[in-house]
Amino acid sequence: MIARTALLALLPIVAVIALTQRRRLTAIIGMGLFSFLLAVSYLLLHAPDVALTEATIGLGLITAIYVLAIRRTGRLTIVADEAPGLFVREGDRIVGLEHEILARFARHLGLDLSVQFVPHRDVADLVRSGEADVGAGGWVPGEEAGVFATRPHLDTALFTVGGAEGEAGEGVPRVRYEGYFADLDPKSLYTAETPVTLDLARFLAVRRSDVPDGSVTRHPQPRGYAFVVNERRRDLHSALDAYIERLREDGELDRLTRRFLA
Amino acid sequence: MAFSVGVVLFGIGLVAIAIRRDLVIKLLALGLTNAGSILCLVAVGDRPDARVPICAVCRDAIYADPLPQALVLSAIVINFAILALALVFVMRLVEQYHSTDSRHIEDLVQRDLDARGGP
Amino acid sequence: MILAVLPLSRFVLGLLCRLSERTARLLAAVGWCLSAALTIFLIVETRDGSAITVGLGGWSADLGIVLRFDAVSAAVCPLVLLLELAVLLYVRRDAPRPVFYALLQFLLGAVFALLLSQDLFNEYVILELLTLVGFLLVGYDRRPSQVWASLKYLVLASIGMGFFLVGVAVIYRHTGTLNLGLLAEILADRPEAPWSVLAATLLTAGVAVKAGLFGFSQWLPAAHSAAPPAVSALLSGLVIKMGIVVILRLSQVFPLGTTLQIFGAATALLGVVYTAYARNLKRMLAFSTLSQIGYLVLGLAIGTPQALAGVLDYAIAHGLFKGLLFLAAGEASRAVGSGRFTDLVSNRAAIPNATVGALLVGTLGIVGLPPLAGFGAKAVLFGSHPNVFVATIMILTSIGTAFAFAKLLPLFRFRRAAPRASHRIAAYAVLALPILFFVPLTGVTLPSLQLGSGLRPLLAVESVGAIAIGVLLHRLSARRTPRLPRRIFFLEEAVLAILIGLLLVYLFLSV
Amino acid sequence: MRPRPFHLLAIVCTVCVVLVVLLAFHSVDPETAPHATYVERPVAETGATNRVASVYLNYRLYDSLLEILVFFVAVLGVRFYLGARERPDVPPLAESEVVRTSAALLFPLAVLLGVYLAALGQISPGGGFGAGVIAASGLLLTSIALGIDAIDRRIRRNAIERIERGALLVLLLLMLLPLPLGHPAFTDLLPKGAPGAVLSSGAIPLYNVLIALKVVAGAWLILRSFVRHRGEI
Repeated sequence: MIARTALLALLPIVAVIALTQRRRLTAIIGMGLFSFLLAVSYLLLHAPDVALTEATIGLGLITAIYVLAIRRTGRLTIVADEAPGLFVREGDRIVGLEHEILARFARHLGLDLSVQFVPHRDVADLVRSGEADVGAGGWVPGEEAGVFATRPHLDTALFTVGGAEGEAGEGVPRVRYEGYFADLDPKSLYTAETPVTLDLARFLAVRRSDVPDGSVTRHPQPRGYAFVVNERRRDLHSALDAYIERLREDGELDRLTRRFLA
Repeated sequence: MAFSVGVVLFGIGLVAIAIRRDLVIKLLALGLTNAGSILCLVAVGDRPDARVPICAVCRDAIYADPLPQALVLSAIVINFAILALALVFVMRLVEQYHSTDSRHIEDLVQRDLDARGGP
Repeated sequence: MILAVLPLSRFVLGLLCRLSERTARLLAAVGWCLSAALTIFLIVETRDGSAITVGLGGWSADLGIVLRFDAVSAAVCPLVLLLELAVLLYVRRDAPRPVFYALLQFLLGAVFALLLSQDLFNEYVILELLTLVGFLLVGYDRRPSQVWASLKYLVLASIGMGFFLVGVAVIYRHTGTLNLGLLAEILADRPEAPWSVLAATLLTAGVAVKAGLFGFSQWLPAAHSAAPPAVSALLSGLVIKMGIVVILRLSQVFPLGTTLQIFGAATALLGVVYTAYARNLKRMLAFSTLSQIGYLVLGLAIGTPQALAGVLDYAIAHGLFKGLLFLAAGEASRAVGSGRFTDLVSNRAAIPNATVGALLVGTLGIVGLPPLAGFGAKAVLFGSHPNVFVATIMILTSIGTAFAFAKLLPLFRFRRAAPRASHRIAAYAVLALPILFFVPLTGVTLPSLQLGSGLRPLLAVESVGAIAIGVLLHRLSARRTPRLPRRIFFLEEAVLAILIGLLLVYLFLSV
Repeated sequence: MRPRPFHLLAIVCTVCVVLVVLLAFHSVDPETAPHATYVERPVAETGATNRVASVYLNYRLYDSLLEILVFFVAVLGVRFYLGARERPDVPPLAESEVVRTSAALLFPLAVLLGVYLAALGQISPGGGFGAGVIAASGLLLTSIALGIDAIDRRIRRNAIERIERGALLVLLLLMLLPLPLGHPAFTDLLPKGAPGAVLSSGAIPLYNVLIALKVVAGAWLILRSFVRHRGEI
């Protein structure tokens, strides 16, 4: 009786823990554990047939297909936000400089490339948690903990847009744009109260649409686009760095840059 | 007790479907809602002092009701069928949009529809 | 035992459809003929208003599952057959894969099974089967918009079925039976127990998702407009009706009158507003299904025998003209290359004459021009003395429908030298003829539907008046159409809407 | 995750729904005895001492059949939507020798357990569905050890499909068979035997074996598709 009550009380707790996980694999394994506890509860509820079915289907079959669906062996997983010229969706294809570099890098390692578009703010998070191997999509390195940035492969600059004139610049809180590139709306950007900081690729895309010039400040210090890799994946980090260096040395990087960004 | 836990699990699943944006997590939560309703159904046939309904002559004691248990066997299988098919569809969406974020996919679908003059 | 053959034969045929498209088509024809023969036999047997009951496996209703062929089944079975025939003729040219025919057989088997079912859990399993088959059919072309629409459909329908299952648990806990007939007897003694209100709430809310009631129906427009035309016709014409049939059965057990009235009115109004301002033909038809569902539910809310007959009439009529409209709209959009009204009107020369004719018949049917199908069915509903609220909503819906479909007026031009002939005339004829001769046909075959009893000359004037007002409003209204919010059809918002809807149902039922 | 008004609204509504259900459900005496309709029926009626099996495969066989159809549709759908483009060569999942050996050892065990559960479903907990899934997971283990192509070479996919369809077809025909024979009950096809014996309860063991066959084939087809397409999300 006590065992039954305790087990039943445990079920919602396990479910909540499993469903608040950030990593999908952890969530799936958590739900597998939940199914196991549920099967035991069915035994204690005098339903051995149900317990057996739940154990085989809920615990076995469902967990198996979900793990199979997300488990990537032999894949290089990229998380990225779209960035014009660097990493963009065209129909069901992806094109851009960064995509091209990573696709060649994956081929170099003998892996399949798998891309997942996520909001800009989630890129570092997903790389840090190990959900993805490499983060990309117009990433300008800052002081993110837990991730390594590769050496920059392309120069860029930061721009601050919006807010009252002259306000932007030193001392003003620089809110980096965090959402999907797809959601970037020039109108609301230029009329926003707080100034928003954009990198060159996104800034150009916003400028191209015919919105009146708001207040725009160009940040003086030079920056560069880079990829991010998990801190623990030193091997991947150095391999990617070396690969980009090689591309730069034989002039291929310049050719690609001209092809995608000219 | 078991019925209440079932309803609570159902609720947790619903909240997770509504606020988690990742489709894989949403499907896991959908599995949880179904598991909750199944637990409710098992619970109504049971009592703490009942026995397992396997017996030749079942008269001398209280037995758990076999009907809800038999129904639940069907429900568990249906739950699996739903989760498997939904997962396959998510795989197709990922292939197309490279995203499992429901909001993002919704935006992209709307844009595709607008571009092509609707379905 | 013959009743079991009706659904089971379809499942057998579905299993056999695998080798080639030709055999699959042959099997579909066999299935149709078999079902048609059985249906005719059963309708003749039950002409006097009786019902045929069979306990499967020889068990009675308190132990096993009982199938029952009653007036509801007798009314809907012919619609099923007509729509199936039209869809089979329509897809012939597309040469779909055998898997399409297999899914079609499973869908129809499930529809027949549901029409015969009298058992709550049995209905749960069949509704899930319908959900899954419908889900696969909506995504049949595997376009991402279809895949996404059908994924939303699956998630929401599955949540609804979860509520339904909890409702089944509550019912079984307190009554010990799942059979609707036995349940009605038990509940006749104590209708107002808190658990019976709870069970009614959960069951109704669960089915409402499948039936497309306001608040529960956020998946419907996307799924019905994204699906291939033949599938849209089946979904709008049949699958949605299955939800209505279950609600009808529930309303005979639980006192759902007020709840259905409010939700029916809300569904009808929401549907009409979105129909009026849709910019795309298939999307407009999907929203119009919503408003017509509201109409049906309002009829159920009246609850008298004549109103129920009217609901069945209208369900048949709607199945016919919505099926026809979806099929014709599919061909028109394909011929023009776009479903937008502006594109359709500017390229109307590309649409074959037969398709235009089908659209015209469907439109006249749906707006209720006497003496076509829509009018005949509405006449019975109006003849059942609805209260002022219900009558007002019904008239508003009629006007709104006429207003919306007036957008199609520029398309109705026939050309002497047609650019292309349509290959689908047979499919259109199967549905168009019953629409044109609805009143005499149903009067002869299904006397229980009480057609004719509500036909008054005044009603014809009112109906034409409503159409005239609708068309006039369309002429007067500004060219620019407002953009209605799309956000309420997103997945997360839809889940929230279901929750709020469930609370409202509980509120209305317990007051 | 930052809380937003929408999230709060969703949580509040769900809590309301949960409270409504719980309060209304517990408004009457919560601890009455369960209904005893089915345990009180004489065992001779179906011959099965496992009363769940007697409900599942006799009184409510129709539901079970529909449920297996749902499973069949799921298999059909998974194969239709995943099968269109198969990646040619998928390496074994496990690289280590230990995993391979243990997987190879576990396979016969899984099959044995499956056979046991299917054959004795009428007198002990089990039944065809669980049995089929267990046997199919045995195949999954083997595919982990040897690679999916090794299994595909040994068991042709056509054969599996035929088993799946055939088993279900036989089930459906058994359901329709009583019609020309004038038999009322599903399980009257075979003798009832002594309650508790291995060969008893009329056709229930037969149904269990057929369901197990159908499920092992169906579950393997699903698992196989997912192994071929693994890691696609």
